[in-house]
Amino acid sequence: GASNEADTDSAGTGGGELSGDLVGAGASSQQAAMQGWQAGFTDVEPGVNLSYDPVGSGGGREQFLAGGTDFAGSDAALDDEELALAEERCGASGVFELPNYISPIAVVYNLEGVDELNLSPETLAGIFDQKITNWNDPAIAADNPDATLPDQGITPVNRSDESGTTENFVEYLAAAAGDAWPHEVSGDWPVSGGEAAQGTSGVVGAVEAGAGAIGYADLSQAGDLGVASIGVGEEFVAPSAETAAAVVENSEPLSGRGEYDFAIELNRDTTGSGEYPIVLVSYHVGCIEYEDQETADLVKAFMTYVVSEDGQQAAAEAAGSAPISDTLREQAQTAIDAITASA
Amino acid sequence: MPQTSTSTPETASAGSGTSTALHSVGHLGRWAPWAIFAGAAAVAALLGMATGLNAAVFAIYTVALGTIALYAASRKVEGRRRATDRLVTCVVVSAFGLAMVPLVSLVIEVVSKGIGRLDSEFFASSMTGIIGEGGGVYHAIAGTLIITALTTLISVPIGLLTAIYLVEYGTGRLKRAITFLVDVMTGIPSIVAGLFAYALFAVFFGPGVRLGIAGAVALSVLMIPVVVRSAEEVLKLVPNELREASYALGVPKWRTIVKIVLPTAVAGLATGVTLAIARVIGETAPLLVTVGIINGTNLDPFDGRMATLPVYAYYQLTQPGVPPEFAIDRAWTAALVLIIIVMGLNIVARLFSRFFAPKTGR
Amino acid sequence: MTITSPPEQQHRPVRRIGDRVFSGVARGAGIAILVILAGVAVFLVIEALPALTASAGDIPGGEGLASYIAPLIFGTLLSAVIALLVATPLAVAIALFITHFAPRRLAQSLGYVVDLLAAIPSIVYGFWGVAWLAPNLVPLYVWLEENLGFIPLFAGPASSTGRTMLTAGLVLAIMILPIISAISREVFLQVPSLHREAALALGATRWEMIRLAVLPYGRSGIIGGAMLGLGRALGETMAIALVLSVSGGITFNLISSGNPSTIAANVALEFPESSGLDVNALIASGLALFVITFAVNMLARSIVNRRADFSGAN
Amino acid sequence: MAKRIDVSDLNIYYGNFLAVEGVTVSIEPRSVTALIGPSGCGKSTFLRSLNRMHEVLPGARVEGKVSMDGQDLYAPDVDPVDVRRHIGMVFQRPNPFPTMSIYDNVAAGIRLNARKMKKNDLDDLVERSLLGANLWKEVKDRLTRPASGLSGGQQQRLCIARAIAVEPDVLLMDEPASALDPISTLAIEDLMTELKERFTIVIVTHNMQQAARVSEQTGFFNVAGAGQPGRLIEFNATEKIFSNPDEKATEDYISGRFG
Amino acid sequence: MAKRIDVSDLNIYYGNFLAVEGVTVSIEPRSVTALIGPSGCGKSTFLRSLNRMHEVLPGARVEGKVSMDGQDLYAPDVDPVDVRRHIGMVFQRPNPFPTMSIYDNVAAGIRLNARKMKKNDLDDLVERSLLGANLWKEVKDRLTRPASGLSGGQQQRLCIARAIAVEPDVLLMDEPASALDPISTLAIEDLMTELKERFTIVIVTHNMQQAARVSEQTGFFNVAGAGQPGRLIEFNATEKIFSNPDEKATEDYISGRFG
Ligand SMILES: Nc1ncnc2c1ncn2[C@@H]1O[C@H](COP(=O)(O)OP(=O)(O)OP(=O)(O)O)[C@@H](O)[C@H]1O
Ligand SMILES: Nc1ncnc2c1ncn2[C@@H]1O[C@H](COP(=O)(O)OP(=O)(O)OP(=O)(O)O)[C@@H](O)[C@H]1O
Ligand SMILES: [Mg+2]
Ligand SMILES: [Mg+2]
Ligand SMILES: O=P([O-])([O-])[O-]
Repeated sequence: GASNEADTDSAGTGGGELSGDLVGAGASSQQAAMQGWQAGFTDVEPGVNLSYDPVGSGGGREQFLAGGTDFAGSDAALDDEELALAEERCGASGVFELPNYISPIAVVYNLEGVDELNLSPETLAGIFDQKITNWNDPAIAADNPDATLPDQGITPVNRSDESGTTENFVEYLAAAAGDAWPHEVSGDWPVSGGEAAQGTSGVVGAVEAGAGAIGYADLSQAGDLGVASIGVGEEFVAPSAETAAAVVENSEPLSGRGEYDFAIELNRDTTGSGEYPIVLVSYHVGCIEYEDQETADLVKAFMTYVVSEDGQQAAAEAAGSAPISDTLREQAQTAIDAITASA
Repeated sequence: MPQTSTSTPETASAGSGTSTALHSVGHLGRWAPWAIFAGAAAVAALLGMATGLNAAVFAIYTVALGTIALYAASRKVEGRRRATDRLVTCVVVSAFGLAMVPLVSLVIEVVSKGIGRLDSEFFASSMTGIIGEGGGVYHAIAGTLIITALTTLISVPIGLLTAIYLVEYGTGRLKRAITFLVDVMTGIPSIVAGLFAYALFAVFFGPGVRLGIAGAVALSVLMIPVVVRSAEEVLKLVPNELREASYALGVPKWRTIVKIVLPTAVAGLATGVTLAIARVIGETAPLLVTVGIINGTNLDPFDGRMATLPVYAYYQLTQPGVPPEFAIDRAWTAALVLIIIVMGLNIVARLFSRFFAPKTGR
Repeated sequence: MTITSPPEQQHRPVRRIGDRVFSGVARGAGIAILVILAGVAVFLVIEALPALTASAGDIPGGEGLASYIAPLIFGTLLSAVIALLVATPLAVAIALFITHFAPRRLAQSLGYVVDLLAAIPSIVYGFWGVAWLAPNLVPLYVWLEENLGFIPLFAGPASSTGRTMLTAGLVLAIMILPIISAISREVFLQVPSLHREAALALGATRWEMIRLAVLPYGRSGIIGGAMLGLGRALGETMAIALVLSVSGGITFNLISSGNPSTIAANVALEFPESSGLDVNALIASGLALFVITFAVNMLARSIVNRRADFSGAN
Repeated sequence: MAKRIDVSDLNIYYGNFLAVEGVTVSIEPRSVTALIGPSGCGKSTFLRSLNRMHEVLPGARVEGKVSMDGQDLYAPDVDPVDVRRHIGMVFQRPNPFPTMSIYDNVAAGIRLNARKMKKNDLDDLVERSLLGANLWKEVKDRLTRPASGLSGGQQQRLCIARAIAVEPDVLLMDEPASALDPISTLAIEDLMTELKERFTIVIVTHNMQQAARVSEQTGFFNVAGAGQPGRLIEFNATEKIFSNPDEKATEDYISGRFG
Repeated sequence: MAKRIDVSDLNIYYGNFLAVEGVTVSIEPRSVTALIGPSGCGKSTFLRSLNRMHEVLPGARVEGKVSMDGQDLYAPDVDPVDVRRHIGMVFQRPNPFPTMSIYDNVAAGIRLNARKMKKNDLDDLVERSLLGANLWKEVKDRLTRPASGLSGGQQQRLCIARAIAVEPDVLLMDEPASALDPISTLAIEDLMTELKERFTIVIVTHNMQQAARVSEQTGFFNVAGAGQPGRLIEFNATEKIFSNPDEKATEDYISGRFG
């Protein structure tokens, strides 16, 4: 049984001096990517035993701040209250927050005979707010002059669990659709009466099962479903690694934060060409200063690997995420280099 | 009395005291129900063709038509009471058939979806370093076995001793209180048990703690009442004669319990414990919040997260990587492994009963 | 004469040291159960307290704890009641079939199969509910909406995925079916042959014998089994979380996609991403569930006891 | 409407075990026939085969012929349910339906047979049956109370009332007084003497004095040893059996050398 | 080591129900004393109070005095477990321990009390006890087989062997032969006659011939009716009881007017 772990022992390529346990927990969105990082990192540092528990972003931040884990994965940056707690956890030098996982959220649909679908932000909002209830609605037709839209009810599918995907999607709608989306932003889906399913796989499953259904899910999980292009400025942009990375690249950093805190304010209402604004950015959160050298070294090594081209490629393969740009990588490396141990 | 009387049981009603025929007016042959149902099936097929045939509709028509026809025929030939009897028989059998549909489909679904990955790699490897294809449940099986063993270790002594108390010693209000609270405990939702264990351990180890032993405590909250209940039933079945035989030899009560009552009941106790294990081994929610999940193998329940089969299956299904098929296959296979383990436990319990049950027969 | 007489205590009856230790340990185990249960209750109350005292706006939903938990309680009860209504008659039928209708050889293996089904992990039921049951029920829901839509229960619009309250109730029903039927089967088997033969000797048919002797005798057992099943249905977490489309408030509409969640499923769905007061609110809902199960047990007990005079026990 | 019962060459099995072998006997109407013999000799088994209660047990079956007034009870087109309607039975241990009231217990058999009976007629019939079982006086004020509240002897008489309420032709009783105290026993014995005016009665008893007191005919069963089939050793007028039996084994048993 | 038992003014209760009232009697060592009487008169209850088995039932208790060779068995400092070591008991239905072999059943009294004994000595003791119970020949080749494989009569003798293996002073038997066939019954009766050389024996029987055959003394219990306490009506030499009893009730019972 343990053989599979044993045979990676000898397969180490570089580094390879480190050993010990590195524990992370948090966003489930990163789970698949983490699987890839884990696999790749074991090649680099076979002695390190890395574990990641996809408890959810909130739980991940809480556990990290309570000292239960060495780093957190989170779909949202720490809020002010949490930043205060972070000082207790990490000391005055504070935390790093690195947007290491970028993933486009696709609007997926199941509609026979319609292979391509364009949706403007307002139409999208109308559909998910259950104001637009039939596929032959004029608003949809206006976005898709060439398509023949059937007379069929729309079943919007949302997440039933509180999730980062929902939060990002709703944030986008609130920012881009203006008055068409009157709801508050949170990880809980705000509109009742639609179809709800647990987890990305649940949403994909429900959309697959229901004729006329539409939902939002990580692009990598879209499978055979139709994927809508979203109106940005004058054009319609399809989700892809490039278009997602582009919008992150062009977003502003959150102001008033620590030196190594690279949380960003996503430019949801972008009109830039070739930018796909419905993206989920998931951070890695850790301390700049750890209590013991071993943990500091482990975190440093792991984060170095994650932001490396290899690491980003591994995530792209495992999770279909968009590799971060060189600019983001250089910026992240400064934070990683700053990680130390207090003792 | 004439050999062929014409009175039905109804007319030979009590109190009249005149007619005493043994023959009913008539008697449907053994073949009659089969013939009637075959006819019903034929009619159902015709009806189905008209309205669009599918298996479910066909079955419903057949059963409904057949039952009605059989009732009518029996009512005419055999009288009201016999007809009612036949009607109830039809209803009971079709209710049984109806209930079997989902249960059978469940088994078929899990087996057909899970059998594909039921290979040696699946049993021999963990998820360390696995992206996409491959991987296995070695770590999760180990975790499930360890945590379940710990749970058993906690629950069986407490549960068994409580049952002994209730059956052999208990009197008055304490006994009634315990009986009632054990009932209540069987109703504790598993997620509540999980939250309780988590909070308990968080007090000592701080928030965010994940330990195998915490999972075992959570599962114990669920398992103890099941053990108490089944052990209580089994101990009650041990005949008092045996206890008295032992007392009459001048054996103290506690030795009687240990040496006579428990060995006599051992088979039933084993079955009860096995069913109790089966009840908790598939729990997901409490383990999610107390034990978490990891990709590698951790055999130490007192240090950090462990993988367990249900949680593993849950995450593989709800958070598949790219492409999702591989993880979803792993999820179904893990579910199948879980069922196989439960079945294995049942067989072990049965063998146990076979070997340890009081010997009877010559 | 060699009867030993330890000269100490004159008034307490003589009891051996071994007996005292053993009965003490056994009683201790019983008391441990009381302590565990008290522990669970205390934990729930302490953790729920912040939510109970918080201002309405801080509770998820922003309208206070009561309106947060009410739909959850409703959903919990509704799904459990559906499960119970569907499962109990079927379970009794299965138990009767196994004990009184099936050929003896078959009966034993059927009993074994049903026992096994009681042990299938709930997550598997969840997988199956999503993958098989829900899609296969869609045509039925469409039919119900078209033909029985005037009944509020089937008002629709029919869900296009089949992941409705009725589906959830049916999954629960199937989960608790083995439990109820296993217990009913046991009590049916225990009906003294004395009573069964009394009925037969009066010239009762099989069904009349069952009605006269088996069902009345087994009544409290059936109720007990049903309550056990109800307890499990009330607390079921994963199967509901996977199967039910939860996006709505209190409604009796069973076949649409907008359904209230259940307490247990809601905890599982919300707990991972929750922090602070949200967690307290979740635990407060857990407390409500605990109270409900407690009440259900009391109710069951009183039903069983009410006609104790007429029960088969004496 | 008492009937005669003729048994010829009856073998009774439990699965493969032959419990009773080769019984041939004629039971007279309007009389009490007693069956005696040591434990395990097959008295109960034989009695239960007379109203086809035997076959209720799994694997139990008979070979041979039992007829009532000439009609074969085991003929293929005879329904055992009807047989039991006509040949009632009272068991060793009183077995009233515990979930029913006293009234309902007596009415149970009638309700099965005649669904629609006027309340008045039913009341009458219940009263008549309880009178017949010598129980009316004791229970007339608590007909709606559970039957389980009665004493053992009262319960046994209730069972007799229940059995005679459906007006059977024959009444079988398996050690009806063995679980009862002396007073109840006397009450039951007196009752039998009354009932034989209307029914053919067959009782099993282990109490020879009882057999001597109440019966006209007595059959003695015996068994050679464990695993052997029981046989009807002697069937004769009760007086003869107890004064001057034909068989040595009967005499041994009666005189108390064993049993 | 046979001992005499003196009972004076014994009342026996089940909770508040007085089941047996005011029994005073002396039981002689090295003899068989038989207790007879109709069902429910309290024979078993009385017997069980002699070795404090009565108090095993919840709520059961006694008033009055029972002494063995002068020592009060119900004195507060007497351990009932010891009493039962000295006064053995055999029950109506044979109850060997089903999980044990024949050998282990006989050795149970020693083993369960955790008395250390050499293998050889134990073997001897088992053989002696089985010889004493007249069972040795039948089982000596299958001592390690489960006891449940024996016939009813053999099982009952095994229970006797188990009881005498612990060398009690007194042996109580509650209808030891009532569940057995005639041949086994004879075996047990013969055994009693042998055993009385060494033990004080008290048996309950519903079979008067049996009482007459095996006992020296006979006690007749009777009960006035349900709910009334049972009483010892007469205690006398067996011959006298069966030929010319002092009491009218005894005579009625013996002559079979009831029971
Ligand atoms: N259900 C059964 N299955 C198998 N064998 C049985 C069954 N009932 C009785 N027997 C056997 O059939 C034989 C006759 O038993 P039966 O009960 O008829 O005796 P009996 O004369 O009524 O004895 P008793 O006086 O103890 O009631 C016995 O050997 C008994 O072991
Ligand atoms: N466990 C008990 N609880 C309450 N009352 C009991 C109990 N056992 C016996 N009795 C009552 O005590 C009285 C005497 O019963 P006991 O069993 O001693 O009679 P018996 O003479 O042995 O009768 P039998 O010949 O039927 O064995 C009866 O009225 C009986 O109902
Ligand atoms: Mg009998
Ligand atoms: Mg007795
Ligand atoms: O990553 P999620 O929180 O949307 O599951």
